[in-house]
Amino acid sequence: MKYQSQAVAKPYFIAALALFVGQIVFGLIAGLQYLYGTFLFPELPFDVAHMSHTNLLIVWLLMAFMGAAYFIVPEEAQTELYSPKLALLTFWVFLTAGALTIAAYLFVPYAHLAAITGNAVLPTMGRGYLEQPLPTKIGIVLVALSLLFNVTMTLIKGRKTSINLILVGSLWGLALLFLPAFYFPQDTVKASFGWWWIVHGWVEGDWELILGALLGFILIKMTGVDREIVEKWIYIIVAMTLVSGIVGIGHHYYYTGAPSYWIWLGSIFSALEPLPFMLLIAFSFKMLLARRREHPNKAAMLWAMGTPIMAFLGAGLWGFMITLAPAQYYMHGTNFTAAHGHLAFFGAYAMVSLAIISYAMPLLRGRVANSAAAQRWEMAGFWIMVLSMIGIALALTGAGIVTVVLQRAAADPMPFMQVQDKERVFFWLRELAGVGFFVGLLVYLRSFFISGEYEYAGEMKRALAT
Amino acid sequence: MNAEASAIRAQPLPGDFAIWIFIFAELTVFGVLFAAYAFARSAHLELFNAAQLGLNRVYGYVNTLLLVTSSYFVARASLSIKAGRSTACGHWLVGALGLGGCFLVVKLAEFHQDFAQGITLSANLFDMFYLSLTFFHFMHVVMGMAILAVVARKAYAGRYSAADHTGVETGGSYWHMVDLVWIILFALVYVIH
Amino acid sequence: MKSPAVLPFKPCTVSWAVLLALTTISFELGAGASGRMLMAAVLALTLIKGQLVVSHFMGLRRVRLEWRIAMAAYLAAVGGVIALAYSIT
Amino acid sequence: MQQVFTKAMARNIFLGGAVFFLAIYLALTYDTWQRIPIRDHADQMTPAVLRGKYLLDTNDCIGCHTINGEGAYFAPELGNVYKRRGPDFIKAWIQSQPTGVPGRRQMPNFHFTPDQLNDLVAYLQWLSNIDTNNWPPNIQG
Repeated sequence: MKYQSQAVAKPYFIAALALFVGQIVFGLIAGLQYLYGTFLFPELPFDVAHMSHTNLLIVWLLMAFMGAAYFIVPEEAQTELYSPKLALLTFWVFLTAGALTIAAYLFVPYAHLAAITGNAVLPTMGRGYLEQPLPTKIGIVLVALSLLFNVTMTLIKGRKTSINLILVGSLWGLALLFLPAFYFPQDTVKASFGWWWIVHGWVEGDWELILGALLGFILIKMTGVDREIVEKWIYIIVAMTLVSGIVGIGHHYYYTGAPSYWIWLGSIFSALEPLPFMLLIAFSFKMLLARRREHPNKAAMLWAMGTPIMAFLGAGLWGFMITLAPAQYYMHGTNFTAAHGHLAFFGAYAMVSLAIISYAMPLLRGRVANSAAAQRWEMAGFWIMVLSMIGIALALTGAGIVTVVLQRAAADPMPFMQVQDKERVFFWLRELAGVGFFVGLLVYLRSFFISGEYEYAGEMKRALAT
Repeated sequence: MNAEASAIRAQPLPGDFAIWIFIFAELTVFGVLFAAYAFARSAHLELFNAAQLGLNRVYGYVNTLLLVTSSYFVARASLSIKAGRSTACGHWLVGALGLGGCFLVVKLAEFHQDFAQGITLSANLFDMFYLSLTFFHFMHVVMGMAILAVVARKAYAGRYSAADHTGVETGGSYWHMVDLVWIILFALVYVIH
Repeated sequence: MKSPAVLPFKPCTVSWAVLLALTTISFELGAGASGRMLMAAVLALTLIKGQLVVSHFMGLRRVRLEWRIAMAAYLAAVGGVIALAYSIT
Repeated sequence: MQQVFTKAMARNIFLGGAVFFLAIYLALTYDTWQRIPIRDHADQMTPAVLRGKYLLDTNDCIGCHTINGEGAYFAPELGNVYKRRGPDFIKAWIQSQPTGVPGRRQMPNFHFTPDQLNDLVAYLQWLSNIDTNNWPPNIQG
């Protein structure tokens, strides 16, 4: 850690991991409710478990992104953070708001929550990922403004590297793209069309820039490759993301009431969306091969190299599977989408968050890298989580195939619930893989409780110090 | 082949490599669009044949001549700067910009006529492809002209020389790509039926 | 580096004249005929025009072989796919 | 000669590409915005339809169901449920929840009034008439 104020990243990272645990717990509950519908009913209906699962995902990723910003921006700008106190205050506001919102989901019926939070005045509730009541949404905006103010002021007074410009720029984009959450047209088709500005705009646009910036930062730090080379390739990769991804939003508009031309435009542009992920893999491994030092934090390197591969699998490959209009005609609104969502969210955004946490946490705790024993636990956690998530995706894909065969494409289509009964084996496999994932997460977390520093020859220590 | 000739043939791509990544990406997008058009036409042959007759092919012909000539001017601008003649380079580029502007005017006149005839993105599949392709290309012409304008300004300001003229070739390569795409588009949408 | 002055005009000037001529031929062909022969003729002319732009305007005739192959392959692929689609109708 | 490849040009392409495709998307969005009211019969969005929509939103129906494929995959599609089941079945079904059958997926009882049930059905009827390019492929959703 080069600047004292980078330390504010630590609570963000810790909270992110705690919320991550919460996300998985709700995921396991929801997964079990697929098999035993009466499990925890009526205390915790599926929709509450489901929205807790997805909202915690968003909140922990945002926590991790914010922590990453507070860690990276000062280091890249070569100056202290503009206001560490504001960053810390923002942390507590965000954590409290997040916890209160989840508590409200759990203990207040949703319609009642809407009634007491002014949803009738400005309706915003009842859309996927955006279920938060109005006060929470306003809180998110305030937290974002605080973050933007802090990192932008830091950027202005310091060195303006490309990594920092992309990172801060994409944080601005993240905040701006959230604003349509306050616009909920009464026309359902328009509402769906605009909902994707936020959801697609984040996960298939803006967040890919954040991913690029985080990965670029980690690679510069860990491989010692010339910054110029890393930064220009990151620019090219994020450029390709936007070239394919902006009009590629059309793959959400085929069957939701939008005009038919999106079938063609969406298919053509979104078919190219895997390209930036391929470039990202090629680039990352090129940097790895061109590395000028052996960084002792092997675990962080594993996360950093795993991210582009899993992002390509989840976002690129599984995304491509459902993106062309003729295929999506049958796959739209099935567990194919869930399989893609799980693998892409984890492979791209959870993994890049864990990569930056893996790189930064030892530094925040006063060492270059954790002990070899701790890293072994962390890497074991990596493999268990990655393989389990692939298991979840395969199981959900299996369920999706059954739906397509029996319900969507059949000459004599079966009703929804009958088909669901035929998919029980896949829902079991998904739940088992989910348990596996949870075990992997615990193994990963265990690594944080193994003290000690990485042991390496004094020679190398001196080399790293310079 | 003698040594000199093989050295000539071993030059790097003209201009900045970054623009070439972009050019290949754009060519891929247009390539997929062309393929989609071709296969959509196969599936809806009668519709395409009927709708294609509604186009005024002269617009496409004139625009091809304009764009090809504009592209030629840019090639001459590149030759001029290689000979160290900045002002001539600027003049050729302004000429290219003028022709690009003419292209836009002709295309806008055509669009105006199209809209008066009730052609929209949702009217039928041919109209959808025709409008998407030409509008997408139209935007590329606008973008290419913005790039050429910057390059022309810098040329007049003497920022390029016989030794350092990457900028001219970068902007020029993009403009030739816009020309290349139109040549295919013209044949596909206006001529072949 | 000067290329030997075989032609009284610059190569790109010759290409330009050829491009204008081929465009006019394509246009005239399209006015009269239709069908597969037209498709084959116009497509061939178009690919020649494309290659002229690539070689003499973009200046790719001077670059390393792999880039020339890439561009030629692009034109061939686009032309091939169009020809395929038009011949299956 | 070395190939030129500068960070400045890479950045310009990123910025230019972003602005360019955003402009294209905005133009398309403008067109879409004009088309949607025709495709979904916005003129038939009566006060009852809008009240019904508000009930679906504020009870988090898409937390289990999908509407035109969007939502959760725990319960059946609602976009065409009006055509699949008809108004009377829908009302009776909602009122009889939860079934309490051991192990089966459960839907909460939302204690809707008869008026609210009429509003819900009006909204579901409106939903079922949207031009979704013939999706879902069949009545089972």
